[in-house]
Amino acid sequence: MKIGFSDSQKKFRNEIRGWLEKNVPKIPLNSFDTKEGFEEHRDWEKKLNSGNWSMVTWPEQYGGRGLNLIEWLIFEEEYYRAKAPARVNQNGVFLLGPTLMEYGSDKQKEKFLSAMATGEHIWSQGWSEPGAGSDMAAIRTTAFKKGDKYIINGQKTWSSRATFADWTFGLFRSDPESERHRGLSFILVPLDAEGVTVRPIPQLDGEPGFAEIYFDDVEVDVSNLLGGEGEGWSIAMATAGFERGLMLRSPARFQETASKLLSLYFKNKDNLSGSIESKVLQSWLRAEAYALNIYQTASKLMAGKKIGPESSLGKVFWSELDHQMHQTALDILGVSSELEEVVADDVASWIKGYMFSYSGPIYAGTNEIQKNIIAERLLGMPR
Amino acid sequence: MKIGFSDSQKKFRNEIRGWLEKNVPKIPLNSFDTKEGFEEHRDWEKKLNSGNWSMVTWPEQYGGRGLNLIEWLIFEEEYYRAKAPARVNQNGVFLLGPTLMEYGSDKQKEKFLSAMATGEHIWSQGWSEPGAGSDMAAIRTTAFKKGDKYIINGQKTWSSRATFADWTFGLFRSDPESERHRGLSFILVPLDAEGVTVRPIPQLDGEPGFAEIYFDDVEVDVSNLLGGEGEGWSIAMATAGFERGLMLRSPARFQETASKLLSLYFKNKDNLSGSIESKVLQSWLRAEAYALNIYQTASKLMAGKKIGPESSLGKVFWSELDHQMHQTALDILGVSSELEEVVADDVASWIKGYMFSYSGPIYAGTNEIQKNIIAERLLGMPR
Amino acid sequence: MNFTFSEDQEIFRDAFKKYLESNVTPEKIRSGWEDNMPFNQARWQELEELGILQSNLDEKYGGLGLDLVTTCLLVEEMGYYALPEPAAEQIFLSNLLINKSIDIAELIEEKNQFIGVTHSLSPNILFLDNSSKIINLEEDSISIVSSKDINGKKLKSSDPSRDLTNFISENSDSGSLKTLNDQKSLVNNVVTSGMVMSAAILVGLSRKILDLATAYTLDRKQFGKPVGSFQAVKHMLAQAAIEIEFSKATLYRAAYSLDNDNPLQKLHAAQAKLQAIDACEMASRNSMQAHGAMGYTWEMDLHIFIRRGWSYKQVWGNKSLLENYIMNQLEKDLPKLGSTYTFL
Amino acid sequence: MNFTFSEDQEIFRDAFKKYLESNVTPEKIRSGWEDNMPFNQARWQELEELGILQSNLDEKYGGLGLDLVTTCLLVEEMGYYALPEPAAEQIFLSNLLINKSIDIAELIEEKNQFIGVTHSLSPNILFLDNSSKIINLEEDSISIVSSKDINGKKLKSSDPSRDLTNFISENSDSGSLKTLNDQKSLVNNVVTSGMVMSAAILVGLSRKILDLATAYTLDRKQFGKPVGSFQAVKHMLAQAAIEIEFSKATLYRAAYSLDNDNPLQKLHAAQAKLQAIDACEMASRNSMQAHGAMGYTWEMDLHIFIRRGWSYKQVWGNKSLLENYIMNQLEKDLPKLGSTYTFL
Repeated sequence: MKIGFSDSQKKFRNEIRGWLEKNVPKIPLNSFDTKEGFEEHRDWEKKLNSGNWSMVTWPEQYGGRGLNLIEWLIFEEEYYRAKAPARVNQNGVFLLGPTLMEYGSDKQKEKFLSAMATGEHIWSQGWSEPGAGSDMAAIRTTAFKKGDKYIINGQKTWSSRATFADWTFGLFRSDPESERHRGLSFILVPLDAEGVTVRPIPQLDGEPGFAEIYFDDVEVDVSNLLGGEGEGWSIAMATAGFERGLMLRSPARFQETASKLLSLYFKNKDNLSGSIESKVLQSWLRAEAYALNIYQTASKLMAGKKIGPESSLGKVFWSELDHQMHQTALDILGVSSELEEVVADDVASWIKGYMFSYSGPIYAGTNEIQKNIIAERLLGMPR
Repeated sequence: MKIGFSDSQKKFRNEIRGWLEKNVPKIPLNSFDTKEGFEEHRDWEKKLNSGNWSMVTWPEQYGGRGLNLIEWLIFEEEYYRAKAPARVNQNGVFLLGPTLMEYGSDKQKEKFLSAMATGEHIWSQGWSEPGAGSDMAAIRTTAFKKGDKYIINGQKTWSSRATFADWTFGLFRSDPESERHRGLSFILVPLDAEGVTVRPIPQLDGEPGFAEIYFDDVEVDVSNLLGGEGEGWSIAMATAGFERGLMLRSPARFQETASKLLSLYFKNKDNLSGSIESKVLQSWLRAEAYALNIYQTASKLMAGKKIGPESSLGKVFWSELDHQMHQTALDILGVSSELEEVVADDVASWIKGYMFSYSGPIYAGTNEIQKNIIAERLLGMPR
Repeated sequence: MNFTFSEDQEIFRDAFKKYLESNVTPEKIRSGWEDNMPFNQARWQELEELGILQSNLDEKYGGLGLDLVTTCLLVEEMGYYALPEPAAEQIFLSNLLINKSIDIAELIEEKNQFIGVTHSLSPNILFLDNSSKIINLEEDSISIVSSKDINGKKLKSSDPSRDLTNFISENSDSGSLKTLNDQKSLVNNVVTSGMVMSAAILVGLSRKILDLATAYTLDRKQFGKPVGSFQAVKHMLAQAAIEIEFSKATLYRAAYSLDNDNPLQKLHAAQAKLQAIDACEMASRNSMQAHGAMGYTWEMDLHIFIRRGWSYKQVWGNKSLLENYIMNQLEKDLPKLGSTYTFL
Repeated sequence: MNFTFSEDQEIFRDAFKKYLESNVTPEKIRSGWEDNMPFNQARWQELEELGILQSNLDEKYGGLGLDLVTTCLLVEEMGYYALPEPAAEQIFLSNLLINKSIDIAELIEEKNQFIGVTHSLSPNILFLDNSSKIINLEEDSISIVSSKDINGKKLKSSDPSRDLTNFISENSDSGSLKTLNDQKSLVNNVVTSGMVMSAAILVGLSRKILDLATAYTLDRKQFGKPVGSFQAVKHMLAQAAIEIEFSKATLYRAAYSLDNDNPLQKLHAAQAKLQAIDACEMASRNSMQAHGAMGYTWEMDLHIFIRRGWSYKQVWGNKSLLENYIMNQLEKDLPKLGSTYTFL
């Protein structure tokens, strides 16, 4: 065990810190769930890419920096420290990108990877379907082959970013006779194709973080099939792996929130009660505990160990923490906490974050499902 | 709605207060789970009875005072305020007594009621059996009739007070062909009968709060059958009713604990953190909320309304509260909190209460079962 | 001692509930939001005609002179249906001021028009455009201002049913209509009343939020079974039911103490509000969870009620203020509180 | 950055675990209780022979000179098996004092004998009869007393594995063997070490308490199914597993910071202890609940471990002390803490 950063890691930290200090917009961008904000965030992706910072974990051969997990954590710490914009293309960079590298043809890599890195193609994901919920194998949207086309019919839902995105990827049933997770194919679909209708789903904050996508005899070229026909399920499982999940839930995010909460607490301390103090302290403790756990896990992964159902432990932990932190902040803000546009004390962003935090225990497998997994697969309890 | 006490209620309060001030032993009795303490508590029951205070809720015709629920709550408040001894014969006074009055023959009433009131007969309860747990209909201990005797064979467990008690009551399977809750009879058994073996079950505190009772061809006279043969289940259900449950879990008990906890907190306040403050405050709030709820419920019952599964709400509430209060007290006591015999700051009694509090969420139907009942029977969710 | 509601109280409550059931539907609330007019003047008129607005107003001012326990029940239902109009505020704040101060009563001619009340615990003016006057409470003084004379800036609340204005200044020409001094005790009384009012709204909201969840989980299926048949879902809603149950009697005692000028009324009010906050937080969190991703959408009605909870837990006493107040009182008066003093 | 254990660390830990598995069984612990002799001299001898007692002692004193991360792993296992002998104290308190102070080292001839350490955070003397000397830490002074020279009164702990004595006075004739002044920094170091030690024990205990519950719920049936197949039971144990998982890395960082004299070592230690307390409370409560009434009996082994948790959460820093310490540090140093300062 040797915990602490090497000289080269420190140097890397300084490099990204320097670049971000120069380049992060001084005025926060509009939310990427608005048309205007979406384009601002697309520009930011382009800017990141100009410094070769948009896909740092990609191998160098694909134009990335080939960062390992520890370097990625450092990158994230600096990214949040600099209050840099959220990543509008995370579906592409972290989920589809690595999948393409593993399963894509040379032609597909050429067509999609650099357009993804520059923000030219912003991707949405098309996993869920109405009625399927957390049960992803219940997919009913079909993509039947007809000549050199797939004809797609059906509906996807909870598709993040789909309102303004350019493309979506997901699983489609290509074998009409198949059931459950057999006979599914992984297909890339341009959202401007004829027959595609995107219906935004406004969230608690009024913005369409998700959308439904309707496919009505949508034709896509067979060259948009990723991997072999009927192999979609195993490709999708690889996409949902732990390392990529981690990249979407960096500990730095929660640590920054905890620090902000503590500042808010100390500023108002004289009027605050013991229950608030206690929750503020717990926020700090747990954000640190999460970060330390992730560093430990990253070290294990780098040492060649595998992480399986353990990732469920983290999902429950960070999602409850995130909700608790935001609720506590609003309790400190008191009568101001309902004022959606107030910039002082970051009220507006605490409210937005609070609304978003309600979704943490639900998305990517509800916490109830995660606890079942923990009990059954880690503790060996009966199904 | 008129909340507040009438003149006669106030007068009653003063009466019991006066009597208790004169008669409650200055030095706390030994635990009734020791031989010595058991006899001390038996004497206390006798003393209570001498002032006509041992069975205040019994009708006057049976030598009680016929207190209504509100008066009972006042009685309890004064009883806890005076730190009077715990009721060693609560199985008798609150559970069997009222059952006898309703279902017993004149002869049975004569034989048992006054011996119960004076503490001559201390009763244990014999509901549970090994393997039956919370599923009371799974009773297997048999009592088959042979002439004018029942021959009892089998085993009861978790029988409270049984280690030193004189009698037990419970359900026995009198019909060999029967299943579940049919064919059960309610029988009273002297624990000094031949063939009865009592094996104490030491608890966390090392004392035998419960015991197992083994019956090996135990003969009891048929006159010990309560109600008709095979009617045991419905009689037992009446015994387990809400009003009697309430008498075992008086809100005054929890309010006194909360007050004690607050005193302890204020005494040590300067060294204590926000989480402790918060828990202390919650204890107060919840003890009061429980008391107010019980007064409201008592008023409803007195107005002729029925209480059904609602009582499950209270069970979960008070048992969690009780554990929380004791744990918080120990956290305030810090390094002293492990010292089992220290009298200062009531350390010894906080420890004992803490150990006991672990059983609250388990006995009388686990809190998990209570929550099922709440969901299914109050909220109408599917089984 | 009779801690039950009278038949009259229940009849009045149930009649009002019936009115709300058909007149304050989620659709109607949403249409107020869409038109940017959450305050529906016609509905306000109806509330007046039903006697709700004047329910606790003294009879000498044309009111019904009802007690605050009865009106507390009405306000609980306003919470349950998320009534956007500030009828609760009219009853528990403005009517109380009118009833208790002849100086204020004299100034208010039209007692059926909404009169906003502000105080540091609820500083933003609610529905300025729909109110005739604003009563501003300071620590020990009270000033009454014509709503036309107020310069303010509209604020956006996370609850679109709340039309808020930041109080910037009074119009310098006209100034206050009147300022009353030495009003500490009356101000304190209004604050206590505000606590009870917001507690009642939170209890009503919590009940509704739980009802929405149980209904949803009966309907919605996952892995081939209704979501509500999973033990985890049952238990999260049972836990909310428990919190709600134990907030009720505390609330009614507080209303009773307020109505009877009990010396402990503020302590009782603070306890009621805190218990109601806990109930509403638990109900909101668990109900949202039981709804899964749907609960999080704008199209489900759940958020209409959850949003109001966010606001009402903060105004008229938030967690820190209530907790600090209670702890101070307990430290001062512990020997005279507790089991033998639950009711005075 | 490599936050994994070396192969050597794991081999040593696993070997020790094997020893504990067969030599510190619940039966053996109970027999120590029954004989009123929880400290088993033969086992202490074995711990010495295995090198455990001297694991972190400097090589110049005949120790193995191991780092505190490795010994932290050993202590975690001592918690897991509820080892009654104070080997953890010997390693994290007495050996640390010997290693860091030549004055103390000189006075202690037989470094394999137990040396008790007292301080206001752990004032009662552990195993006085089995110790050769007692080191008493004051705020900035340290005195060493021969254990024979101490007058004390036996205390009964709720954990029968803890033989405690109240320190009443030193025997007036002989007095201390030595008193060292200006020792504030060393005392502080021992306190930090005590926090890490007790955290490690709590983490080990928590793991064991959870293991007992999962085993029990697999075995035990209710309503015809294993108790462990009920979702409520699964979730209560899953919740405990989560708390335990997130106490581990915090603990190892604290041990590492202590070993490397990190300026933030006390903050890291306090965080580790607090997280471990939370884990142990959750594990104890939920495991007890999963056991049903059985868990509450003397005959089940569960309470052997739960009791130790009650004691170790209080000594060497309890909740209030730790929380207050952390909050003060955060208030002072917040800008230099947080995500970019997780590791110095």
